[in-house]
Amino acid sequence: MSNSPLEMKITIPCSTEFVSIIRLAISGIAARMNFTVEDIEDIKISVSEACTNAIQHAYGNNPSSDNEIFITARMHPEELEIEVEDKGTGFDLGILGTAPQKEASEKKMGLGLGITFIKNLMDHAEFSSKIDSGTVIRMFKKSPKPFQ
Amino acid sequence: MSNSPLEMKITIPCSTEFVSIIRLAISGIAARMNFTVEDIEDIKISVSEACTNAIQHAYGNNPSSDNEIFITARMHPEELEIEVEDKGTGFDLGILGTAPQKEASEKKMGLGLGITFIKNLMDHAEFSSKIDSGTVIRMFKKSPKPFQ
Amino acid sequence: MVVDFSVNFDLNQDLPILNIKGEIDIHTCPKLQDSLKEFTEKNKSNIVLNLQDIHYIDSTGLGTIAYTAKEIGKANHKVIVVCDKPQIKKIFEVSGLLSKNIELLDSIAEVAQSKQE
Amino acid sequence: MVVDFSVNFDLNQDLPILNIKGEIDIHTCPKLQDSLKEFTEKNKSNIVLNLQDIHYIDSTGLGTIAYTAKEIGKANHKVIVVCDKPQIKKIFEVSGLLSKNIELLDSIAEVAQSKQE
Ligand SMILES: Nc1ncnc2c1ncn2[C@@H]1O[C@H](COP(=O)(O)OP(=O)(O)O)[C@@H](O)[C@H]1O
Ligand SMILES: Nc1ncnc2c1ncn2[C@@H]1O[C@H](COP(=O)(O)OP(=O)(O)O)[C@@H](O)[C@H]1O
Repeated sequence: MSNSPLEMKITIPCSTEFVSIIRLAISGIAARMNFTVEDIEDIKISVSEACTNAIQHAYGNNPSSDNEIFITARMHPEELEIEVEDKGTGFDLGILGTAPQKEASEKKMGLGLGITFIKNLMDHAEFSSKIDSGTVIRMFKKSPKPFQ
Repeated sequence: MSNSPLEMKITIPCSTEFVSIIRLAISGIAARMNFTVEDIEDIKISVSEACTNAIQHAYGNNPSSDNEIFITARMHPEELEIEVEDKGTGFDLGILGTAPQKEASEKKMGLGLGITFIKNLMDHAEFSSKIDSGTVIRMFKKSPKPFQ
Repeated sequence: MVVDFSVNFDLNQDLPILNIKGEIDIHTCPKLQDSLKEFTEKNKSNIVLNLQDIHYIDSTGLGTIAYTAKEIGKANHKVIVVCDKPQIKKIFEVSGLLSKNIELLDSIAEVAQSKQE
Repeated sequence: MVVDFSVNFDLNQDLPILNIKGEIDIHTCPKLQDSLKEFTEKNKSNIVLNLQDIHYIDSTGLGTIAYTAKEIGKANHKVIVVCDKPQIKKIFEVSGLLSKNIELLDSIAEVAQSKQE
């Protein structure tokens, strides 16, 4: 057996109906890793919010099979890592938490909650984004008992 | 919106624990396409059997993140197409249904039922396989009402 | 599994109740938005959102509830969310959304009670 | 969701009952194989497989049941599968597995009845 973590990759089009399917698949992975029901909820919401952001912001809510979202789940021995990547508009990470961003979110009926949830509900999250190139969010949650 | 069908792609390692996750994801897709509960069961089993075959036969039940299985669901307006591909041993399609194959299946505690299920439970299935290169199974099920 | 999403008004109660079933996310939220908009245009009163049959809500759902609360708050009305599922209650708490015009109660029975107090 | 898989013997009945819960597939099947092997090595009798709490079975599960039936069939014993879920019953039917020593009944109650007949 190779030493790299078991990895599941999912690619979905930028289309709202796929987000619940990602939640199903991610719950399945998390359950297999013996996460508690509460942890599974936290992971589900975080991944779901990242996908929702990609649909709403990266691709301007323009459902198309060309605009793809890439989700990768890596089952490390002691934690689950999930990466959500888009090749959309990207954004200036510096705006997060600032007043202009809050205002912009509210205009779109948002609350600036997506990233707040990810930061609060996961153990750790890393954001990277490049204008016109896309965004990658990597999030981590420690598993209750070592896996495998 | 582009004209190509919405497509969801999943890549899993050759490892038994991922098969139930594929079933979850595929049920989600089928439910979104308004398939009946009975049809969803048929699709679930067929896709699951194709993945099981890839794990057992293509990669000799050798769980590894290098041995990958590729599942693609294409949501056509009137049918769901699912492709299950492996890059494993491949096999001679001519053996299907023959006595030597039945015997070989039984040795491995199998019944030669996997492909029987796929053929019986889906509307249509296409098999292609090449020794040392891999196997692709494409299966189709008409949706009850046109999708989208 | 993917559960059907539905929104139904019950106007035969003390307070109008919106019964919501399924998962509230980016896909189903527009339906909820439409129902709430239709309601707030016609009715001027507090509103009860019954989330007892909801097993998932995300930031788009919370945004929609916050927007409704803001709208009906102009006339000093409030949104009463009914939900006893710990995972959903947690999301409301983490969101920091609960305020004097968005209230979270465990049961429909408590709505009547809180009215009398 | 992914449900836990469990196998439990109940030997305090007329016939030994194996209660199986969860999904039987390539991942969980080895556990079922081990339990059945352990059983058939120790016991010489008919066996009831209670699949009422099974919501999925695949060809590996059927293969395991067929193998057990073959083993205990040598001593003229049979496997009685109890299941009333249409989707599971359908799989048994499509498989062509049902034979004189693999019987499919709708309930545990029917097992006692079929014994008396
Ligand atoms: N994947 C993304 N692509 C482009 N912009 C993004 C992406 N994710 C987040 N953003 C930007 O960050 C802001 C904050 O996101 P979030 O916290 O989820 O709040 P909301 O979605 O409610 O606005 C968004 O309004 C958007 O401008
Ligand atoms: N993906 C695959 N790669 C290699 N061989 C395969 C694959 N799928 C099926 N086969 C071959 O076809 C035979 C029949 O498969 P199947 O009908 O599923 O029965 P069983 O798995 O019970 O043997 C297998 O025994 C195997 O030899």
